[in-house]
Amino acid sequence: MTVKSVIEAVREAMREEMVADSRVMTLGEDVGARGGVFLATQGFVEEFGERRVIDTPLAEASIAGIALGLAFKGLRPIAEIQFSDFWWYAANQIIGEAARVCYGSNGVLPAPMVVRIPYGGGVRGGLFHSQNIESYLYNTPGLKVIAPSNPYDAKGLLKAAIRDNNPVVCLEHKKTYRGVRGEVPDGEYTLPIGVADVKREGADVTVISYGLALHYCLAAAEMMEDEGVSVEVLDLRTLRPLDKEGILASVRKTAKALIVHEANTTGGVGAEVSAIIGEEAFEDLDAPIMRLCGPDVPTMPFASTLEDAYMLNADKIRDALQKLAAY
Amino acid sequence: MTVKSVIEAVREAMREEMVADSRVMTLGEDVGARGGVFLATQGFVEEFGERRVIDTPLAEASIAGIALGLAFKGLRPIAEIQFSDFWWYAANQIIGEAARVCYGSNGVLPAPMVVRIPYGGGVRGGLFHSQNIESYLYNTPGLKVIAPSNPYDAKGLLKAAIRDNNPVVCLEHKKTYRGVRGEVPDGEYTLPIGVADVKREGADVTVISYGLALHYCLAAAEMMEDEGVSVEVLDLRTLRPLDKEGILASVRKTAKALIVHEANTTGGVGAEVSAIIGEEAFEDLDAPIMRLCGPDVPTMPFASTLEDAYMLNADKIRDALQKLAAY
Amino acid sequence: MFQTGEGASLGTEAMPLHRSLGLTDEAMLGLYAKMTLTRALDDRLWALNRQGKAPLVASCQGVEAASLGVGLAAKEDGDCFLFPYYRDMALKLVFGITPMELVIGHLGKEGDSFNGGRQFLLQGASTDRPMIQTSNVVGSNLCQSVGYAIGCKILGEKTVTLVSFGDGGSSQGECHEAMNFAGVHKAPVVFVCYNNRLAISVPQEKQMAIKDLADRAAGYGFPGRVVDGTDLLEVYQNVKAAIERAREESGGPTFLEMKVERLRPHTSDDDDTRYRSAEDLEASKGRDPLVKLRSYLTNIGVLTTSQEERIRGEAREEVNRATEEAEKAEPPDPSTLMRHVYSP
Amino acid sequence: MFQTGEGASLGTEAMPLHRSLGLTDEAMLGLYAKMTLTRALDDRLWALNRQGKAPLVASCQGVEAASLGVGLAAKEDGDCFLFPYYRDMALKLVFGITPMELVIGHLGKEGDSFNGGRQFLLQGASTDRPMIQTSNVVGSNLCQSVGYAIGCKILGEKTVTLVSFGDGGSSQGECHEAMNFAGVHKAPVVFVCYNNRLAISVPQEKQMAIKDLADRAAGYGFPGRVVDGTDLLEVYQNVKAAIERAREESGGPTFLEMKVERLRPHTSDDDDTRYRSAEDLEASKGRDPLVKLRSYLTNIGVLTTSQEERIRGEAREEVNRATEEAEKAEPPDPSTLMRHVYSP
Ligand SMILES: Cc1ncc(C[n+]2csc(CCOP(=O)(O)OP(=O)(O)O)c2C)c(N)n1
Ligand SMILES: Cc1ncc(C[n+]2csc(CCOP(=O)(O)OP(=O)(O)O)c2C)c(N)n1
Ligand SMILES: [Mg+2]
Ligand SMILES: [Mg+2]
Repeated sequence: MTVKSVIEAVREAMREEMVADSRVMTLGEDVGARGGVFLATQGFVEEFGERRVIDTPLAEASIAGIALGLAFKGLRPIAEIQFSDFWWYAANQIIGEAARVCYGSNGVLPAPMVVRIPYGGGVRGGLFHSQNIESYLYNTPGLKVIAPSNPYDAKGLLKAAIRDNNPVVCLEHKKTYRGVRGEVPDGEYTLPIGVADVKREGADVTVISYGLALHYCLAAAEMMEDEGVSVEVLDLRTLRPLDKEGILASVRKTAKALIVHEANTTGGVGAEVSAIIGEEAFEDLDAPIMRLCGPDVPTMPFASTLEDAYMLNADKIRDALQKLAAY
Repeated sequence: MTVKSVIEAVREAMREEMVADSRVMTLGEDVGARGGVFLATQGFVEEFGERRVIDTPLAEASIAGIALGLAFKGLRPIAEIQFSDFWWYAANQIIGEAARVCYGSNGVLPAPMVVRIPYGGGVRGGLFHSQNIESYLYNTPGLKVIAPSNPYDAKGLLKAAIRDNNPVVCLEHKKTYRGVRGEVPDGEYTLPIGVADVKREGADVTVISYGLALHYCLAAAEMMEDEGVSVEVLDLRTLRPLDKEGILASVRKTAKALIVHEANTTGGVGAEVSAIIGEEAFEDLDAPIMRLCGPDVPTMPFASTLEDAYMLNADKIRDALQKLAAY
Repeated sequence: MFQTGEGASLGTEAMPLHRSLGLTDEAMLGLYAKMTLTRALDDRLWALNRQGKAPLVASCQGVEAASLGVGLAAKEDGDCFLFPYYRDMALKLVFGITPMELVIGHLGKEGDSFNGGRQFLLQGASTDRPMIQTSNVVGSNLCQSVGYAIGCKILGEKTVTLVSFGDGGSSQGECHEAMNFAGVHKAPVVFVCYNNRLAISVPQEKQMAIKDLADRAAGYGFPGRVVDGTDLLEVYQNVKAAIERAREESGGPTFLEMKVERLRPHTSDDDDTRYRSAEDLEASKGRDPLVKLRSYLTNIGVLTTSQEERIRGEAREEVNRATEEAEKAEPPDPSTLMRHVYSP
Repeated sequence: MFQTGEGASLGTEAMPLHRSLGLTDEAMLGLYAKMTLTRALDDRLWALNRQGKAPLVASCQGVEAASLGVGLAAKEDGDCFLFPYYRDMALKLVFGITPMELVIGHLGKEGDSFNGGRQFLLQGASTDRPMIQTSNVVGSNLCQSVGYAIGCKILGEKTVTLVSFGDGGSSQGECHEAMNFAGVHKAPVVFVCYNNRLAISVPQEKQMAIKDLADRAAGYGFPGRVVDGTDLLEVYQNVKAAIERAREESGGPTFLEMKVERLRPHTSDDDDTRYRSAEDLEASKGRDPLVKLRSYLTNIGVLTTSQEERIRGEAREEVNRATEEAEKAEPPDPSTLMRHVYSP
């Protein structure tokens, strides 16, 4: 075990897969000599050469479309969209095309490609360097979506994604890149896509989250412990397919659920999690299914005060947990 | 009152607004001499000229982007995306830009534009002429989304959308264009965006739907009547903003809710409606919140058998209502 | 209207052009038979639509010579991969797709080899054909084809990728991105643009402010050529050259603008009288590629009237057989709806 | 590296170029002062970033002459509307945006006139400036600007729209769509592309296979010109001509490729030593537009050493005042978070 940051884990996952499998390659803006704007591919072009590490023109549609073509040819491309805020240009190739290819060819044509997308706020990025785009992805049949919260999950899930025969979007919260560190095994491992993880066991309330917000949930759970309330913290880790069983098992145990995410409330992953619970665990519930999610504004603003007003923190979550515990 | 089809109502709404306000105009592929592939703009170029009825190149990003620029200049463009399946190219300008412009300029710059998008299945269109794209739109702060089910609503809502100072997506179910007819007042009227409509009163179960599926719900409600179950049918009509009060009022009355839509289940409008109910009407519920929505495959296939297997119909809805009523 | 220039390949020279291109008289008869079959099949599909059996048909009439020429050059080359578009029926027939597969594809029946009845005709992929056509989204095959071509290069393979699309498709942002990417990487790809001067109803002058799309290639650092797409041999020659260039170390992409015609409405759903003048349609018919090939072969004595009749008769029979068989096929089992959303 | 050609405007002729362009010596001194102020402000903003006060700064050093020249021509014209990009500080100063507004924009404070602290610098719109810059999405202003220009034409107004973007932005699909649409409609628009040969770290040869982006204009049916973007007067002349052409009945768009330099890392977040050689940076510095303008004015005796010092001192003072004031401003009230999601 070695303590690493999320960005290190991401880099290591890609590097190991590129060493192990010559079909794995990466492309995106500035992934070459610059090593990516977050340094996710630092040293790659030197190690793997320009054929496998392609600095692309500034054109996201082509980054995704070229990746899909490469996948058709049998390569295993990892495309990087530099910031989530710019993914819209690639939406047609990712959702319109890649996610439909296997189904549309009656199973003949797989699309093994990974699209890595740094996302999320709290970094003073304003409306166009902070977006949460989960709600435009997790609703897509044919696509898989992972959203790890820590280095261990990031490495294991990203490696699994690279080996997956389907298009997988890997959502990496920018604020976790350097802000979250944790132990990563020294040896080879992968983690299964589609399995949530109980990050903290508890008996009274379940809080369901992912990404950066998960850490605020853990901190809030700690606070609640002091107040005598035992909170279970479930990390979804994968946003599609959602781990229905994992969600239901935890909620059936605690009978109370709070869903927490940074993305806007309406139509977010929390809506689906709530609907699953409301449909399948209705009889087990002791309280309304609550959400504490991003306010419905177009992303967090640049000014510190406004950004703080938007962003989650442990206090806000504790307040919501208190209400739910007291219900 | 005159009986009209949905496509006639759509055409009339646009025409009246173009006659009344010289700033209103339309652009899109084939909207000129062809009158649009569904004939929504039939006769327009002859009546209003080529400056206000622009046949565009085949390029959806520019259709939306040009429309936004026109709106900045003070015009009131109605852009047509020929089929929902091709809207992805326009996603950046609609969601990334137009929906963020008012907020991002601190209220200074409105973006009064309408994007009309024919959508939906049951027309033997296969994977690329059938898509339901609601779940990629209704989750967007700054955007309004209407999805009328009949000619009266279509005309009233579209006219309101054209007069609205925000970007509004008008989702028109292709199968309703000629398949659904109804009375439309002869005089001038608009309908408020954001208000659901009880299309049938009932006491035992609420079924919530919109678009084409609404008609299957009405037929199923009729069948249930024969079985002695009184079903209330709520037509959302607007998908953003959702009429929370309207939804809750109906569910509080019947204590049972079924949400029905053609779009994929996961992350659909039904997820949010369920979450709203699970959060705010929990104590009023006598049964789980049920959804009967599209299976999670990438759109309905072309073959008649597969399309039928995907599509909703009155029988499928009656079965779900029976289960819920018996709960 | 495109005019065949002075370098036109059709005529009755002492050494007919096809022989100087290495094509035997027999091969030419085979090609004429293929084009005749294409036309017969296209007519039949339209009829099946009118009978309510085929929900949608996009006719290829007017583009057969271009599509056949692309197919021929690619097939002969032996190491080409294709990203065709919806009017490429002739090309598909060259690559061994059977009339019966084509009819089945239009009916959405079990046994469809590209998509199992999930999509329109031959969209999807099959295990044994060097061909991918993912969707109906005009323009989206372009970047994919360039990615495929770059993939071949990365793997050190010599495969050349060909992608086809219409004048309408050239307006898409992705067309620009694909051509630019291909230029930077000298991707072994041939861009084949079938310019019939119409995107459904939108005429060329409302699509672009230029006469020749081929001029755009200069902006991407590779050659663009205008080709008379109704002339099989001119197409064949140009595609062959472009494939060779693609494969050369210092080569790379070529953009071929095929000036073609649209002899039918856009699709079976369209009514072209709303926007197209009778004269314009007549002028197009004057450039019918099938007529052109027939005149060429008749004029030089390679095709006789009796051969012509035999070929036409065989085509009719083949189309009949294909239709009968296809109509017998069952629609797919509805229980398969949920299959293959994900690849294992 | 772009070389100033033979038609270069700088020199010490008997009749200095600026006068033949109708610019007085005084006007030139004013422009020099504006450019000096721009540079001083840019340096200060970078310092504010290093002090942890400005989260992100995108330096405009190297693009000042181009941006100032565009601004000057547009401002003088009196009926232009602008869709600028993030390195257009000089242009913004010409249009009356104050240094204090610029600093406030970087700090995200109350009183930001374009976005109320919701976005990066001067993105958004203000009620009284003919200028819209919606977002950070490279390329997305292009179609918007063309739409705006077409809107002016529809309304019968004579306004000319100018849009600026980088070489990187030219790769976006929307750039193609915007230029194509503008060509078809002869939109009264001027495309100003600042080519500094870098999109963050990606050098021109990995972005495109051509030398001059201006060559692309031919594919859209309007003229494209290469301009030395470090030469204020050459820029001014060309933009003026393009504005005039835009307004003519039979005119329409012009594409101006400004060959500029990037004298700093991409933004304050960037470390350009990872990808840029010291020699390349040095070469760029050899084309510093501020130095160029200073030499021109000194050589022809319009700018004296003492004037130069005065101008520099005034710039420093203005920047100090702006910074002090801006730092005093409060951040926006958090209770305003939910405002203006929709327009009434
Ligand atoms: C992205 C997209 N937009 C719109 C359509 C609808 N559509 C289908 S074919 C077509 C015209 C295509 O014109 P062109 O590319 O010139 O090909 P042609 O049909 O003339 O051969 C249109 C607009 C589509 N399929 N995809
Ligand atoms: C659509 C999009 N993709 C990526 C980015 C990230 N990004 C910001 S500036 C930039 C480079 C822009 O290069 P260029 O257009 O040449 O302008 P320059 O910065 O060189 O002036 C990139 C990649 C972005 N802002 N928008
Ligand atoms: Mg065409
Ligand atoms: Mg640049």
